[in-house]
Amino acid sequence: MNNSSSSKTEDKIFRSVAFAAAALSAAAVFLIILFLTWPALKALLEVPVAELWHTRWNPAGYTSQSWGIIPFVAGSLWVTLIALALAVPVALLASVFSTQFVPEKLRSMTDFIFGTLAGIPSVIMGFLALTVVGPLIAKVFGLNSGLTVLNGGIILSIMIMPTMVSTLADAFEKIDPIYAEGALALGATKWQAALTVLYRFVRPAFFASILLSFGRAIGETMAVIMAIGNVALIPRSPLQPGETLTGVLAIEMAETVVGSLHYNVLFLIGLLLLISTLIVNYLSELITQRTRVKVQ
Amino acid sequence: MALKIEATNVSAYFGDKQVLYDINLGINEAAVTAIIGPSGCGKTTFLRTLNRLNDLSPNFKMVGRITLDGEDIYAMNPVDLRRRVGMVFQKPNPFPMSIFDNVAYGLRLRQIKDREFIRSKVEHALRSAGLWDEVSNRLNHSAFELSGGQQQRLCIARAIAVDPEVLLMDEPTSALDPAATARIEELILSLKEEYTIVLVTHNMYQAARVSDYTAFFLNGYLAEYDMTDNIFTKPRDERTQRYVTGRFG
Amino acid sequence: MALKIEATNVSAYFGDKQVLYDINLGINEAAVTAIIGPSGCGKTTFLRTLNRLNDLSPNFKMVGRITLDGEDIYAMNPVDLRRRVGMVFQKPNPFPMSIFDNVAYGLRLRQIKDREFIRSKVEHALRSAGLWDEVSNRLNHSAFELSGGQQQRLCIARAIAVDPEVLLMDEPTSALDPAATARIEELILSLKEEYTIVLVTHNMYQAARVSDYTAFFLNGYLAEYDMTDNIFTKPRDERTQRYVTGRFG
Amino acid sequence: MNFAEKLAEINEMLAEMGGLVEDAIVKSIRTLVDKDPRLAQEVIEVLEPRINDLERTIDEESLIALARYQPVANDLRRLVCILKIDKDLERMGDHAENISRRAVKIIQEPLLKPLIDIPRMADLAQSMTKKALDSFFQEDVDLAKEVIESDVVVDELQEQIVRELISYILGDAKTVNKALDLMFTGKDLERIADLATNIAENTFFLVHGEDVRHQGPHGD
Amino acid sequence: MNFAEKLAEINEMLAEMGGLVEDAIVKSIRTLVDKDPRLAQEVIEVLEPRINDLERTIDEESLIALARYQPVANDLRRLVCILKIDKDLERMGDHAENISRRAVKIIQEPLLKPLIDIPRMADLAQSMTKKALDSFFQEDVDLAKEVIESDVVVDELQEQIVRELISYILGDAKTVNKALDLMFTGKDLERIADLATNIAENTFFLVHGEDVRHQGPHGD
Amino acid sequence: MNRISERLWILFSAVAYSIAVLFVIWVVVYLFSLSKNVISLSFIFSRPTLGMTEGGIVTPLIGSLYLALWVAVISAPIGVLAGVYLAEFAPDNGVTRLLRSTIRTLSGVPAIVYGLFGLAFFVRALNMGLSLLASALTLSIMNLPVIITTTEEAVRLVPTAQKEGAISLGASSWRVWRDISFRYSISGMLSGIFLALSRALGETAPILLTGVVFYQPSLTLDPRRTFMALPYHIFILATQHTNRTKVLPIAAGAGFILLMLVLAVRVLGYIYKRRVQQWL
Ligand SMILES: Nc1ncnc2c1ncn2[C@@H]1O[C@H](COP(=O)(O)OP(=O)(O)OP(=O)(O)O)[C@@H](O)[C@H]1O
Ligand SMILES: Nc1ncnc2c1ncn2[C@@H]1O[C@H](COP(=O)(O)OP(=O)(O)OP(=O)(O)O)[C@@H](O)[C@H]1O
Ligand SMILES: [Mg+2]
Ligand SMILES: [Mg+2]
Ligand SMILES: O=P([O-])([O-])[O-]
Repeated sequence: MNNSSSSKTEDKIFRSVAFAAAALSAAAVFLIILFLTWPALKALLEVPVAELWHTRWNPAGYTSQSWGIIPFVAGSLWVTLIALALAVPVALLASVFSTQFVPEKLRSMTDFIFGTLAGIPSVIMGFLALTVVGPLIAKVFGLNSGLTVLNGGIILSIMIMPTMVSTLADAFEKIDPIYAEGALALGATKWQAALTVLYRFVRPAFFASILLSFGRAIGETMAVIMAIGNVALIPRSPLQPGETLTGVLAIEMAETVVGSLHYNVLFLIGLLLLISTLIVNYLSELITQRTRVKVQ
Repeated sequence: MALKIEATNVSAYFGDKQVLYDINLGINEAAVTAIIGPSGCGKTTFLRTLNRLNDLSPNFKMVGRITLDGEDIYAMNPVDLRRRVGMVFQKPNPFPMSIFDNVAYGLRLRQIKDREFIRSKVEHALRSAGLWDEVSNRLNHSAFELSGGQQQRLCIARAIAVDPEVLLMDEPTSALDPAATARIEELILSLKEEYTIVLVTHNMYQAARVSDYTAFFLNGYLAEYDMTDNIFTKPRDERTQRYVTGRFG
Repeated sequence: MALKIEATNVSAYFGDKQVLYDINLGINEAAVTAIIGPSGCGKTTFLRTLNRLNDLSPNFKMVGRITLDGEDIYAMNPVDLRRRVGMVFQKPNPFPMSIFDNVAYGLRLRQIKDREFIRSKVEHALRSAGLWDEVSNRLNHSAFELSGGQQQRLCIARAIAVDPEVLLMDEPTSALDPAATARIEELILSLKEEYTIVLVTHNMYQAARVSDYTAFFLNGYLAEYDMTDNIFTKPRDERTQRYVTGRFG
Repeated sequence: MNFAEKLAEINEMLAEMGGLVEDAIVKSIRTLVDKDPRLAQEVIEVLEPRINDLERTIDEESLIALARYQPVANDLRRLVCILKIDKDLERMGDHAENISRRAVKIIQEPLLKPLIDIPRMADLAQSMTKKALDSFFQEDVDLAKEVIESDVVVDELQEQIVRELISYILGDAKTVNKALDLMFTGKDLERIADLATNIAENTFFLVHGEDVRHQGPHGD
Repeated sequence: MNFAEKLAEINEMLAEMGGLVEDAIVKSIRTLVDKDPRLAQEVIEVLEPRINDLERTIDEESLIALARYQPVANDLRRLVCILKIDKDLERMGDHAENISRRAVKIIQEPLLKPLIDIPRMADLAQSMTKKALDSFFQEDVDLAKEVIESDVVVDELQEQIVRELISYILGDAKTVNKALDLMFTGKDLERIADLATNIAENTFFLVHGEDVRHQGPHGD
Repeated sequence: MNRISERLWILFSAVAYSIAVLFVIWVVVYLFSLSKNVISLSFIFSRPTLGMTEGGIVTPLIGSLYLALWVAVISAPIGVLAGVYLAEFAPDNGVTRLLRSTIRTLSGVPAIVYGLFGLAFFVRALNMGLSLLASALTLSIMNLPVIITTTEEAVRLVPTAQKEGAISLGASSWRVWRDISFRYSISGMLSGIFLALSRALGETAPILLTGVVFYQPSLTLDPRRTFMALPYHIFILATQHTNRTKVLPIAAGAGFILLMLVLAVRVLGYIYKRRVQQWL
């Protein structure tokens, strides 16, 4: 039975098809970078950086357009930092609880619930921000409108938390029980074991997931648009409205003339977002690799 | 020779399933007692009742009485019990910290702050575990940089740093290669002067090599308990005979 | 007794690192040849040169000559070579298929379609591996439902289903408990009538129990090769003596 | 080959060795009784060398069995016993050879006296040998006891022979050579019975793990 | 305790046993020479029982060593040799006891003849015993050869003694009892030397893994 | 640490945990209670009418499902094959490593940025105009990194022992892939694909700039046409409509249906994964 030649052709076809797919993907990567950078570069040629780093955004001004993106940067940072501040501690505690104290049988169900939470489409979260959280904030703080950066931060925190919980819970789960038992056998309590030993295994995943969440929060568009009022001003407190980098893209892109300066500046903002998320992702990857606990 | 631990009529259950039946066994002080028997016979379960580690399983139940120096271990705080009864596991489980911090861990758990004291304890424990010479110049390196055998010796050092009286070892060499195994066995022999050691092992020959007493468990029962010399040259129980001569099934 | 495999001046490299030095070793037909030696001495590497599995590592290089029934294995198609030289691995590696499909896999790879033929081959292989009685009523169950020892016997059945002439085994029992190990050893003894077996083992006593010839490797060199009886009662080489008596450091 | 098979092989050799020893005892004494030097010759040239060979082979195979199968408990005790027993059997073969050599000399001249006690001793020694080995193979402690008890009878017969022969010498000093030959023959038989007793003692050790040697009154 | 320590312990016991055997040989013969029955008594009541005990202990400890440490290669050969050697030593003790018992009887009356060959044999037997054990402990094959070669000398001395004593009996049949006693003493010494030779043969086996027994001309 | 603080911490974490769990349940219940008066079969199967203050959601629903179908067809094969290439065949060199890490980081790029790219490349440069195809391609590109990465990781986790087992029986690399690697990695690949599907159903930002419209009277299967999609429909109803009280229940109803759809995809993925894993 000589089948080695037929298996060789099978092999060749398989390899080439896979290669083609990989090449196509590589091409996509290249195109993304190219098509975002090109208009952005054009914008940079026309608008000096100093003008971008400015607090006034007025693309429609007939006499003097101004392209200050600080309000959006500020809006994005506000919502993102509020979201992280709320989500990070809750996620850590919830993941400890779900892996260390919830009976094993319930755990896959809660995994599913957290997964579901992560999968709720952002418009629905925006809808909730608009109809529930916003009015609640207005009521509590006595505001006319609850559409504030706080609203955006809260809704974002709910959106990023489940992924953090799953990531951390996975990391906790992956730890061989012998480590917890090792600590217990030395006289530690369960909570001490989780905090002093298990946490050390999870720490890289923890920091990486904070960074990833930062990236996700800063990139989130629809929910935030629906939550924070979209006013191109620098919010001075969590109870003021604002607008984010993503928000301005979603809202203004459709109204611009293709190839106009406005269009190009929006691409520049897009590129900025791209670069900042790339940096954040790269850093998180770096953390994971540098600090991965090597267990033999 | 004094009895350090005494198990009287100990039965154990996981849920409805009984895994230990009426065990009566005295562990002699300053000696190595090996527990052997086929897979699933309850060796590990028995060992883990001695420091109440089984209590972590929600469906575990024990009846009978276990005493440490005559005191019922269920009358003690488990944290105190576990300080007195250290444990070494099947796979080396160094914590993700420096070598030093691993050994100091148990001391710090007890709120000991005196740095000099901790230092001297750590050194002493590492020396006793025969690891000092290999690690003294890199105490602040990660414990995971050590080889498997070194890690296991580190775990032993960690256990003895808090001055336990008893050391429980659950197949401490089953994840190691023969050379590392030989070192651990030498270590066990040298530790038995100071500690009462209970050693669960799959490897009958290991029990033969290092233990003074051997308990043979079978289906949750204690089938035979005797001096190791007798177990391996003239066991009284027919089943022990069959087991040690490898004719078990 | 005829030589089935002959390695002549075999040296092997991974990249710049030489791991085998000028090995000359003849493997006798219808016998078990054990390869023993300390960790990292090149046992696995040598074994995997025999079915050219090392060739999968891009930086592997071999010089010297290995013949199977006098024919240079590098003059053969590796697929044909591997049909004649089966392999069993350290950890049981059943495929994610049914028990039946696992054993039939090698046959189907050879485009054999005749169902009846496949069936009879599978049955015969399972019988030879001493597994038939345990699995005949659940051949279409997942192979992962079997215990570790059964899985390893399944892997042996899978290897012998394609009628190899040689069986290479790389520490086939190192992941198994003593009872399962004993069964595999019995199996090896019963298989040697039909197959030439090369067995790498960490467990010196296993080599003693099951092999007819023993090769002792050290730092990539073949330190001694002799009948197993001699290796374990009167080794000629001082280093073998030290190794088998456990005085190796 | 597994341990059980190896042990069976060794046991078989041991049984063969025992058979040869019995044969050697019988034939060495029949040389005297039947006055047939060919029997002695067979003992000297065939049986005894064969017994020696078997001792070496059994030792070697036992060593291999110990090295390869690492036996413990009764498997180990059995092998250790075998190592002791084959040495005893080999000694018995030597004694039978001695008897044979002497017998060839003795039968060249008329006998000093009719042989009565010596054949009886030989019968006893032979059956003790057989029983001793059987008791070992069958782990039959009662049979072993029988052997050990028989030893007294042999010892008495031996003393009787010595006394009788001394009286012959006192009667006629010329008979000293012949008498000594018979006396040494008796002594050889007595040693054979002793060695059979040794073998039987192994049965106790094998079965109960206890050493019963040197517990009775000392005897040579 | 690890294997090396266990082996050292056993070796020490074996050395002690060898020392006791030498002592027993010396004292059993000195009973004759010095006419001091207390020496014989010491052999019978102290040395021989102690030797017996040591044999049992060594056997037991060797068994334990085999069971616990599963030795192979030369470690195993050594233990197997020890199991053989202690049996030989114990037999030597028995022979020394025999000599002592007989000596007590002999010295109650005047000696048949001045003792010359027997003390010489005893010296030889004793030094062979010492050398045999030393050769074993030191794995010294040359020393072992010396022992084996000495055996011929002892055998010759023994034959000489027998011839001489027969001539005494022929001269005066009354001397038969005394002559026989001395003859058996010689025979015992000859056996002791034989057993020392056996021990020496173990050295070859230990060092080279080869069995040199029964390779020379057969001897008792 | 004393017992009281230990208990306290456990309590905190229990609260944190329960908040998350309860929130999910609340979302479902809330959406349903808001919309329970409008949801019916005819709501699902009729078109929006009267300036979307009446009628159902069939047009955006079908639009979303159709979009998801296109996305699956485009991104799954390319993503899986590229992942396999990276895991099994790619030479270990700088180019591969760069490609791999770029793909990895692209999976974190905000959806709206992909929208920009889709607008610039598919809509403008390739002249597709605003269309379902442009949206589908945009979403596919967005999903590729996810599918590639999950596939690559899943294939990497295939035990070498099993692969070598097949090789040692004489299997070619195609057979090793088909018989071994595929079976082991299918569940990982599927989780990537299902994630892609749920994103195609739920994302708004990328389609916002590439083809979705807030109203389209007729249903069409022509991918060159613009389309309605559920998330955008909800967005428009919730934020842009003048008659908020009237459309809010409709928006909630659409939200509920969307949530159920996304959930269904997850459950499907979950069930399938368990079935596959049972074999392993
Ligand atoms: N947490 C648990 N829940 C339920 N059953 C358990 C648990 N732990 C052990 N068992 C059961 O108790 C019995 C004894 O287990 P144990 O681990 O003590 O055996 P062992 O002798 O240590 O076996 P091994 O040699 O395989 O380690 C087994 O039947 C096992 O399945
Ligand atoms: N793929 C590889 N690339 C580089 N070096 C390798 C590779 N495989 C093995 N080696 C090296 O080759 C040497 C011999 O390894 P090999 O696995 O043959 O040893 P071994 O005797 O089988 O050891 P063990 O008993 O631990 O299995 C080791 O130093 C090892 O690090
Ligand atoms: Mg290997
Ligand atoms: Mg005695
Ligand atoms: O050889 P013996 O022991 O019988 O003198």
